[in-house]
Amino acid sequence: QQKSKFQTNVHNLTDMCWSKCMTSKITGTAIDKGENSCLENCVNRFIDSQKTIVKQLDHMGGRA
Amino acid sequence: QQKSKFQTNVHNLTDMCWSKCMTSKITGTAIDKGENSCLENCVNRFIDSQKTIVKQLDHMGGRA
Amino acid sequence: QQKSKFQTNVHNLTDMCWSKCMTSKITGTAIDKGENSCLENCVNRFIDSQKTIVKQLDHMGGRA
Amino acid sequence: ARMLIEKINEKCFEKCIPKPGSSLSSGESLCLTNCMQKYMAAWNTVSAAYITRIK
Amino acid sequence: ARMLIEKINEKCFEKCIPKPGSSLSSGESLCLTNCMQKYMAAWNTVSAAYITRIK
Amino acid sequence: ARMLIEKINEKCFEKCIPKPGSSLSSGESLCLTNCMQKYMAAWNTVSAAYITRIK
Repeated sequence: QQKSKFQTNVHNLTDMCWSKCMTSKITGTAIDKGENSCLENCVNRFIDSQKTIVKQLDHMGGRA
Repeated sequence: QQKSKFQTNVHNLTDMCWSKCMTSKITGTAIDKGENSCLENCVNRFIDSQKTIVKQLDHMGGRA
Repeated sequence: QQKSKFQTNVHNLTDMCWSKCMTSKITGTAIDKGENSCLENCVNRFIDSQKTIVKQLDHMGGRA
Repeated sequence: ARMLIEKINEKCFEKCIPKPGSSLSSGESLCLTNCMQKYMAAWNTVSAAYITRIK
Repeated sequence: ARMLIEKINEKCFEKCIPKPGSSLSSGESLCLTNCMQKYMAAWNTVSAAYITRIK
Repeated sequence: ARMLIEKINEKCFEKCIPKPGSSLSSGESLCLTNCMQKYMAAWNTVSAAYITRIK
């Protein structure tokens, strides 16, 4: 079940970061250096963003 | 369970009406008067729209 | 249960092909000839596309 | 028909009511009725094409 | 509040971080904080309007 | 791999077949094959970055 949660997260992250980073026309099978670092940054900033939100919510006393 | 259905509806309405009404750049924490009335109208027109559709479907003899 | 899987597929295909094919303003109740053939082609090309992907994945030895 | 109603409302609200006002205008109501008919026609076309393809 | 966190992150990441860089800039962090407050205010408005309508 | 197939088809159909015609053109087929490889490469990059981050 933990494996399935992990896989779902990876599927959703790939879906979202694909839309954000892979905006050019498909011309070959490889992802270039810029796309690759965009994907890595996308994953990391998304997690940063989530942590920022959770921290702020806690700070507000879990009013939500 | 009814509470959870209510919350899911509010989450989905907020998601949809946010996309429709909050199109400007984020510059502060408050929602302005125009955004606020757009959100309220969005909820009410969405429910109106749903009622219109349901009424028409009934009118057609529930053929769907 | 098989009926429900079929219906879900039709709902998802209609959703996706509606977005692809029905891009003009709503002016009447009928779908015109161009829209109709776009919808039919959309369903068939989507299934072709899925078959292409599955075949390629098999070809790669089911590495995914 | 719950899922059909949800999908129609999602698509037709988006198309017919880009800026929700203080009430449904008659133009918006007409658009919703037309859009609903159109969506159901599209559903029928898609359904028939899908059945033909998978049988 | 899991669903609220997911929705806020989805909407605010999209709005505040169009091009993810090697760290969150201070502008992006500020945008996230503002966006979060704004999303919760929108949630409250929507919730109140929905309750008024359905009761 | 059902979810992977669904996601690839969703993304690559959108990208490679903007206007579906009466058959898949060779250009569309090539685009699908390339897009699939690219999507799987993106999946691997995302997966690796996520593992690194959460461990």
